[in-house]
Amino acid sequence: MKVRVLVSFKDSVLDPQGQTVKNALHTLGYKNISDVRQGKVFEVDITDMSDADIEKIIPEISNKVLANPIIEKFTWEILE
Amino acid sequence: MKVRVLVSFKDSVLDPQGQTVKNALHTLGYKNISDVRQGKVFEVDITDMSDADIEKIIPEISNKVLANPIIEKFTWEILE
Amino acid sequence: MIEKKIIKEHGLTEQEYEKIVELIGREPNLTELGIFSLMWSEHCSYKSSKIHLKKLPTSGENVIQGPGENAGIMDIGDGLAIVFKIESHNHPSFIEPYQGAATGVGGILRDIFTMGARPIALMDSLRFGPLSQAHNKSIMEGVVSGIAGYGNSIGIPTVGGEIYFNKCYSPNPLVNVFCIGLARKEKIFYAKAEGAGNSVLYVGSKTGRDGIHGATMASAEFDEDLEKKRPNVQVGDPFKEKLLLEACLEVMDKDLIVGIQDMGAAGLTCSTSEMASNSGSGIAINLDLVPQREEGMTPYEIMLSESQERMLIVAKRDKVQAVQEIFEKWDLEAIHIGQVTDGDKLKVEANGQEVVNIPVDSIVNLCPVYDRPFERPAYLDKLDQLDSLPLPENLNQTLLDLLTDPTQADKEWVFRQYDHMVQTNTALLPGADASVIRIKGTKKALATTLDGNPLYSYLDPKSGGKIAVAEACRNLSCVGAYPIGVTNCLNFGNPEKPEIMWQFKEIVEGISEACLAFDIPITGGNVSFYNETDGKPIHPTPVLGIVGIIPDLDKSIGPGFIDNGEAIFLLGNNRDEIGGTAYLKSQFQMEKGRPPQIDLEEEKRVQNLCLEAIDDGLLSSAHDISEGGLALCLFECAFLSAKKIGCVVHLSDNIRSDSLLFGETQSRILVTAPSHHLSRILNLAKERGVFAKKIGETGGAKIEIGHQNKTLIDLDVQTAFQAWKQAIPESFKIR
Amino acid sequence: MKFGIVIFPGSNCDYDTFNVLRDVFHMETVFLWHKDHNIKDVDCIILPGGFSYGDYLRSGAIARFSPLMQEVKEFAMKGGLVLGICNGFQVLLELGLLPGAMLRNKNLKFLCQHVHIRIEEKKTPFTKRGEKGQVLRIPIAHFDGNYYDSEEGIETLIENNQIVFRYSEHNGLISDKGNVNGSKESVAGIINKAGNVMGMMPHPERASEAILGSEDGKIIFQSIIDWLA
Ligand SMILES: Nc1ncnc2c1ncn2[C@@H]1O[C@H](COP(=O)(O)OP(=O)(O)O)[C@@H](O)[C@H]1O
Ligand SMILES: [Mg+2]
Repeated sequence: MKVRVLVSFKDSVLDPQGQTVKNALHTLGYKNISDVRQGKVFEVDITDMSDADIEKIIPEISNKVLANPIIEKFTWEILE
Repeated sequence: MKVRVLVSFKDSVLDPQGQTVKNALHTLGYKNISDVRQGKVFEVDITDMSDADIEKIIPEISNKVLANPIIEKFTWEILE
Repeated sequence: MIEKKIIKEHGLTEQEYEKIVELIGREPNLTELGIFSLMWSEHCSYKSSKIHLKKLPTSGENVIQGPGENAGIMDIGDGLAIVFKIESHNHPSFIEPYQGAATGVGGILRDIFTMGARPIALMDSLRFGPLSQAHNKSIMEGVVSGIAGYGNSIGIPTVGGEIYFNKCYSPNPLVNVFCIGLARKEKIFYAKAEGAGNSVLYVGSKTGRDGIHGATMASAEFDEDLEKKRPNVQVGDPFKEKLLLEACLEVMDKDLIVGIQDMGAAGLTCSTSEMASNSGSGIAINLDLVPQREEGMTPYEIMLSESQERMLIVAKRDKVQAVQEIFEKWDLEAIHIGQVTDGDKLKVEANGQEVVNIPVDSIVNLCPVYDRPFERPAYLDKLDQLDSLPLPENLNQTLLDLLTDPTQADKEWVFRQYDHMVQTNTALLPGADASVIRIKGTKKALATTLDGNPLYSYLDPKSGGKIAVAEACRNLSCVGAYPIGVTNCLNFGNPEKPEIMWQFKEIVEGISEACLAFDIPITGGNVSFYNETDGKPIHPTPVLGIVGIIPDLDKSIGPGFIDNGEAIFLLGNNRDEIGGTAYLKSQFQMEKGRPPQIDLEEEKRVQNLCLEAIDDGLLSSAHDISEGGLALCLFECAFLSAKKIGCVVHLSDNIRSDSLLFGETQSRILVTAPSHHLSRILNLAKERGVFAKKIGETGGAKIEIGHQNKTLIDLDVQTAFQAWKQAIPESFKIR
Repeated sequence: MKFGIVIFPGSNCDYDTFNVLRDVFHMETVFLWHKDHNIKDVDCIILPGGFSYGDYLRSGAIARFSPLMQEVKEFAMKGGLVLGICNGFQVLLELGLLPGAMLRNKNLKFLCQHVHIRIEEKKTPFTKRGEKGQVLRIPIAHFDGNYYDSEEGIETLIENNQIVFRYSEHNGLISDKGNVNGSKESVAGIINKAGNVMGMMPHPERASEAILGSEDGKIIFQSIIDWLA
């Protein structure tokens, strides 16, 4: 089973990386790009686990390891 | 319009960050996690642009800016 | 009408609230209350520490600016001034180690360049809980990479620092960061808002809802409610800071501004009101003009936000455009948000309405000052006696245990993550007693060091304070630097507890006494209270940052053995003092006993002798004896020698062998010299009234320490070196 | 003979490099601002170390779009000497003037320390003063110095003798131990096929004065000066 976890800064937290990318795109002439936010993506392979357990474990590892809940939020989806 | 671009290492490139996360998860007892790969995600807001233009522009900025094609690959999807 | 509950949530007492009402002649509105709560917090007002800090000596002929500004300033000749300060970022680092430490670096850098100085070096003093616990490891990993991430990126070398491990810092770490900058004397700037009608400019990052209540948080003890209180921790943007640094230094260099102040803790509130108050003027700003990162921010939020990488500038009326052009060059905006006014008020407008109108003095200067009760803690009565301890059977093993205790072990794992060489001035790499930074264009160099032994301070606060100063100076003496100025960071528990207040008072008195003895002024510092977790305070932890001058860099020496066959001298006396040592802690898990006592006059004689001998070119190396005692000192001299040279040493003192090897008697320096300097050194020592003795010779691949007719230590340098070097990396390998 | 040092907003070894060229080698040296289109008739361009744009996206990724970089590219195409140090090397990779890419150091930590590098090619404008096999002691200070290219890319580099420096042990031995950051083929510095554009991760400007602990870096600057003379 493959799960994708997306981690990004909470909306109220400054995202200097995204801002820098946005500025670069503007300099290159892509003026229609009004905002960029940068985050992390984890593709996690899991073997031998029930769907119910996955439902439980993914938020758990996201909170503990993949994301820092103080400044980051996460979403996840099962890929296959 | 919001577009999500996912950038990750090509399969041929080692991903030590992903490995470190995997090891950390194993230490915490999540033994069923057989692999982790880490990449970047960009959420790009675009205003006033036709779908056709977006189809053209996203691969362009991904190749030029968001990803380095020597080591990275990307996929993208329109979110809304 | 403001409810009592809200007053309490703002960390203000009812009496304090009444005083506010009296000062402004009416009830404050919520935004005004927020402003008072920030500016009257412990962190910003020093209300509990002020009366004690007054005892510190702060004047001296080279002092250009003592405490009271963003940083201290001292004249170092050649038309140059140094600007330096230390700050704590303990609480933010506890909550989010990486960003907390990173923004700590950002903050101290702004304190330095806001005065017109280009930062030339950073140092960090860190305290963590034992690495045997996973969460302490991850805090340390985060803190170190946060400091690296910020400092490296801006290009300020982190040239040194210190780290102690003790369970009292688990999980509340201490992160103190020191910065020193160099300015031309005629280009120093202050936080001034002079000249009614002059423009108030906002520069740097946009304002977001970051760390609202950060300053009040730094003044509240942590408890189990932490989860709920968890604020929005700031994320640092070092690239923005680099732009800000370059742009600010450029407008200052071109003489376009009247005054400048960083927005650190208490952001816009603190910078506007302090600048006005410093100049006896008023200030008026319009919040609608403040660049905002988020929509719908209230005046309360904008005034209290602690977003990083922002500065406030007061520009000469006719120079605003010139200022804006320079900021534009650096891809930043300088936005006019208000002006200096006659009168004495901070006036804030938003959406066409006046939302704040209070006298600047009331927020900046009229916070109540407390003489909090103090009382000698009861724990001290139990610590004084040491029952007779068994002598370790295998002293080689005892030594290896001491060497591999993370507090004594090699810190390369940490400092190689820091760019310590950028700016190409680092003449002595991290790992030595002090850091040496040359001043290009002169023969001179600066030496800097951070010091503070928390164990001594816990067991005997006054001695702890004195020794922290003495040891820092001793570190400077060892590289041939004359101490000139001091900054200090005082980390303590809850000052509302009489025992904590007592520790504080004692330590400040100790520091004061030592600074007077060395005739070095304190030019600034920082106090961090409320370092407690679930009611358990940390050991009182003063961290002294002392700066010295090396008149001729070519004469400076380091701690490592230079050559085989050189004579090893001990300057100073060995005494039987074993209390409070690293040895007791490592061998017997004891934090007990009377720590070493110090005679400041004796200390000065030893240091002066060392300085004189270096100046006369007599010495090859010098290293001070501190944690781990004489034995550890010898091993460090071998480890820090390029060729890993060993030595043979013989001691004859009538002292119990463990105490002789590992005792931490003060006022001792181990030096080496070519043998033909022997008589000159001994004569000089005699003339200067210092006990000095040749105790051995360098050479070989082993370290052998004999005592009377026994061999106490006989160890291969390489074996010990590898153990010392690997200790910290190993503990990070185990997950 | 004139040297130009590029300043990006986040460069931080610009003055260090300038000082060495001016004070140690007494060369005429000017700064080139990233927003300008003017390379001021220099004979050699140096892209210094630092964090050109905070290195937020990837090291050197955004710097390559600076107006000045188009001029640098043209200068290089015409055979002008270009040296990229550390972040400058990363910019040259992103710019496509040199092949390959940088990954994070193998231990995932920033590394600042003296390392040993072995001169692999003497016949370049940047190393002619050295000897093949000579070991230099020079500091590194980077997070992303783990050189990567595809198998074919690496083969091409080797075939064309484009690897100029390799990380080694103090005695010149190429080994995993000496390869501090995990680079493919222990690559510490490479040159383009035409032989006028070189990138290296170690900082020669930090090893050009005795007081800083090593003068081995002088070989690189002296070679350029000899070449241009
Ligand atoms: N332990 C101390 N010793 C001497 N001066 C101190 C100490 N703590 C704080 N100060 C001084 O009090 C003033 C206010 O400090 P602080 O609020 O930390 O300044 P800022 O936040 O602007 O950096 C500073 O001038 C500082 O140097
Ligand atoms: Mg300040």
